[in-house]
Amino acid sequence: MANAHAHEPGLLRRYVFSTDHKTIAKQYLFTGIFMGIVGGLLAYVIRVHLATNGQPVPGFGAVGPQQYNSVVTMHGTIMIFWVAMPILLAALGNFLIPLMIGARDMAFPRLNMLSYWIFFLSTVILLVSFFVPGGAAAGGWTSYPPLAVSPQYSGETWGVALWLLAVALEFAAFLMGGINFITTAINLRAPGMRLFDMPLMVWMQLSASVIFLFSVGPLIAGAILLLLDRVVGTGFYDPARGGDPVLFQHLFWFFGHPEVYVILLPGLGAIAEILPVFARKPIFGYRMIVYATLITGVLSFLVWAHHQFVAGIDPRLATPFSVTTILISVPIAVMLFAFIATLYQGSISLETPMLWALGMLVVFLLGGVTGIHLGSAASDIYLHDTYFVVAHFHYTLIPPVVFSFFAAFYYWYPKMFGRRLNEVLGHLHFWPTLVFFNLTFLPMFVLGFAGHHRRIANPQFFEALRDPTLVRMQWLATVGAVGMLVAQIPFLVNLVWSAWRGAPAGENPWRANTLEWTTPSPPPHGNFAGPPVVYRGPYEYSVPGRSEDWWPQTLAPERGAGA
Amino acid sequence: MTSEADRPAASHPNYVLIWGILVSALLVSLFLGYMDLPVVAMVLIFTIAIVKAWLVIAYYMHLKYEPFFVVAIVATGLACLYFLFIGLVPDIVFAPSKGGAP
Amino acid sequence: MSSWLPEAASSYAGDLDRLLTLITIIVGVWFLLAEAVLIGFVVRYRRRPGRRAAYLPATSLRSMSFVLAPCALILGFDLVIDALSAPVWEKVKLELPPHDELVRIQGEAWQWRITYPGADGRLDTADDVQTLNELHVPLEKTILFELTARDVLHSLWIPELRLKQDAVPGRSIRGWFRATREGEYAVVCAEICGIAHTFMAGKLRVESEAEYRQWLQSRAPASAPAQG
Amino acid sequence: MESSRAPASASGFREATEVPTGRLGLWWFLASETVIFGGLITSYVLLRWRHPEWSSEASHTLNAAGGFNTLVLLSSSLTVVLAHEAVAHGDLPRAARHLGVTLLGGLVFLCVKAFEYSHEIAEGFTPLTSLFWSYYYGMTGLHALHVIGGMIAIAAVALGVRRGRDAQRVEYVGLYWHFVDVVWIFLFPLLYLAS
Repeated sequence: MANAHAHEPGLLRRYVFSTDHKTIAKQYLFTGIFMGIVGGLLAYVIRVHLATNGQPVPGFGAVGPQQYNSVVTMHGTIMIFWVAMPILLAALGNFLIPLMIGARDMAFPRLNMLSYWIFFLSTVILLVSFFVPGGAAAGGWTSYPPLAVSPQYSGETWGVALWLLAVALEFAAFLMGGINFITTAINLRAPGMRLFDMPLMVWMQLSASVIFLFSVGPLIAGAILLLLDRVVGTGFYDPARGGDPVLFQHLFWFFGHPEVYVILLPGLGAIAEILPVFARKPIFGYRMIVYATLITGVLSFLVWAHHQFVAGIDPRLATPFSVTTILISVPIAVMLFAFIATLYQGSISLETPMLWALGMLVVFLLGGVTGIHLGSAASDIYLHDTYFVVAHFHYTLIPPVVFSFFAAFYYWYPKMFGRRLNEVLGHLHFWPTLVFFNLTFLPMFVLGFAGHHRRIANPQFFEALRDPTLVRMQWLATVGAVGMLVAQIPFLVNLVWSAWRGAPAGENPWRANTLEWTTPSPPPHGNFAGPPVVYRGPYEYSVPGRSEDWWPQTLAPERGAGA
Repeated sequence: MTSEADRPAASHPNYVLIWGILVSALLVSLFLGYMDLPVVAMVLIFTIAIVKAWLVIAYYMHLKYEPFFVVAIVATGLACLYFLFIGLVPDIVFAPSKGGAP
Repeated sequence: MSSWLPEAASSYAGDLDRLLTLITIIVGVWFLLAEAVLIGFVVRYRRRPGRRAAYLPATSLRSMSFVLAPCALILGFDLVIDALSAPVWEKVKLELPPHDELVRIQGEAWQWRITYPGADGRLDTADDVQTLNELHVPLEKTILFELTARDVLHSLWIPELRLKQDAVPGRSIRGWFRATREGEYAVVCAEICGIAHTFMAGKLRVESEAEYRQWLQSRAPASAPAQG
Repeated sequence: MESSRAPASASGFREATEVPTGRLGLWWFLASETVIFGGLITSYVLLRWRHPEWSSEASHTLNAAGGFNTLVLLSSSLTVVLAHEAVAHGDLPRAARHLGVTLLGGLVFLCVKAFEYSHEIAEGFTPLTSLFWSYYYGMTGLHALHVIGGMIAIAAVALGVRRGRDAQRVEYVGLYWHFVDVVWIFLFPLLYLAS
């Protein structure tokens, strides 16, 4: 297997400043997992603070009201921008897109390397902002002005400026990554691979990158204006000088809602790859899912104001946005039902990747349906900014970020690291996480219906919230949160133990059809010896007339045999 | 080095001629700027701006000779801005009421 | 589910609770159906030796209808929910019925400043009554409020009245409610507004007309002009 | 199963569509820049519509200087497309010269801009004077940064072309420069003529 590069790159070149998409994927992966631990610890602080009614949190100390706002803000910011996007979009996308379409590497390898290091710089700036005087940003992960630009009320000094700088750099990194993903998927497909022969994971990464690219622009403009307001003192969002705080809300949510589909779609892509392999059955309605993804992408640009029904926008705007928001549940339902239909008459084996994938579907359904409560404008009057919203977006974000990611991680770990993860530890990781996740967030629906508003440091201050049932719900949620964190320990053990002691993976441990399983594990630099030639779609499982129940894309059709 | 073979022969419009059109359009809009017909001048000025932009994009950037999906990239960007503009007009331009204590 | 909602104390609370219950039922049924089918398939089609999976790629429209038909039903239910939700939204947020009392509520960094027009019925006059965090309204009267904010975003949130409206600096947003049950209710801020956002809590007192007039009288400024 | 049609590009990648990978990537980059400048211009237009009184403030912008700058950018668009044409005919030295003239155009643009800023600040219109001036300095400032970025890119490509390397980059840096020119084509009437 002639290595394309004659010279062997030095250690620094191969591991730190590498332009190999697989190494960059691992860099994003480990940064994302590290930030996931940081975000998880912040969640621990929030939950224990709320359950013990403001007692000092063991391991963190007392949490004042300003600190609480800062911890909540940074928990949200880190989990969405520094965990969800790196691990789902950058890690899986970088590793899988070239391998799945038969390319040697990304279209612009140096740009890809630059994107990680700009992302790394943004991570450093964000972590530094915890320790600057005045603490980190404290205006909510949405950092609405005027609070974001008035330190006298938010209590921070350098926090928001650093936060804006870190988020702007992170956007720049993901724009570079996005351009790489789109150009690679469009232009570097192996001979014979038409667009409709691409695995759904590539379709989802492509759509997510396109949606991100087109939605982030106005927010970058808005964030520049917000940074100028905060640092220079201009009045872009200051009503006294003619500005309008609602303008930033619009610019933010024009990006915000497409952003949650940027996070969801790669999660659904992982599910679309895993279900057929473990049910040994073609995905149900490949083209239907592709069209549903494209419709979801377009609709996601028409729904943003459902975050602002009661935020002071013109009430007449609410009805059209309420209709489009509820309509977007249809293409998502098409995809979810297609995944469920894939299991019909399948031959399902419940190894860890499949467990996580099915867990994602089971949990995400509740997230999807509770979106209707918030999508219909009238019921949003009551539920907006309550714990119902907190429960809803955790039920729609954690399934892709945790469940789909772990499904993808357990599924592609053998290909990435050449060894298999331990199944027992995998099951030991899945079941407690599923149980404790539901224990954490189901009570929040009850809190939401009771009218418990969000982002408050001590709910017991309010007489109505001292109701014993509500206090018990907060306590249950905390037990769930701590349990969910502890349930990640088997994963970390598995991650480290299998890297050295896991069973060798071989080229195709799961007997799957897609191109990445035709390369050695881990694939060498340059992935394929010569460009692989593709003869069929990626989901030809249990084809009648074939002895084996799978049919790799690169296997030439034998003349005469029942091709 | 990508050869020009994959570009249709008519891809060499007379660049200097187009430059001439652009400059004259600029002079017209400058002249309109000094007239004090507020509405008419504005409509004409922005039409000229769009024409100038189209000339640069179509001929200088060769978008006219690109396949459809490249044109679609630019069009999608403009469509997103159009959605944003339409969604914001009732709320930012005609804010429900600008009263209230300062 | 409706047992978790606080007691309804305003005229449109009933509409909102019915809508919430109806959405929960429609959505709940679909949720349980989907979960049942999903878990049913997983249990029913576990891998058994000798039994191969079926080759059902569903490329034809007929086979896709196995999924598209239920989704068309979902589209129908979505339109029903839209049709149910729109009139409630118009009633609560768009229509402004003729009001009996007028009050201006201003969210400030961590308190609600409430201004009553006083005897002459007009705001910004000498006899205005101004209180902090104390909103008194007569029972069964339509109250029109002008909501604004002085510094940062706040959100007027009275769970029992099912009333929530963000206060935006630079905008004076008008809304209405009619209290239908006497009692004291918390008036909290639902939009993060800084350090003491969690301590921002006012009190709404719904009382009879007489008690309301008497309270208003007791707070009328003797002669001092209403400040700011 | 069609065989690969387009020739493999310089970096040994096979192109599935007839658009070279570099140009396709650049068009996506220009799309992301379009929505960034577009977001800024949309906000400005919305507020301009809301505050008709801004047109009196806008009359203090120097139409002549703005007009001249538009002429400079249009001409530098011409020279950069001539550079691309020179590359198509294989005449790299001529392409390098055209790129040099384009750089000169960028420099003139920045000098006129600097003069305008100093003139306006001398008359007391700073970014903090009013919201119109904040937008004026914000938009023209961000555009000027993109002009500087473009000039750095053109200089780098010109050096490479003079040594006969990476001539296809002339087209890519030309496309970016045309984009900067198109943004100015819209900024000019919005900020200068609309008064």
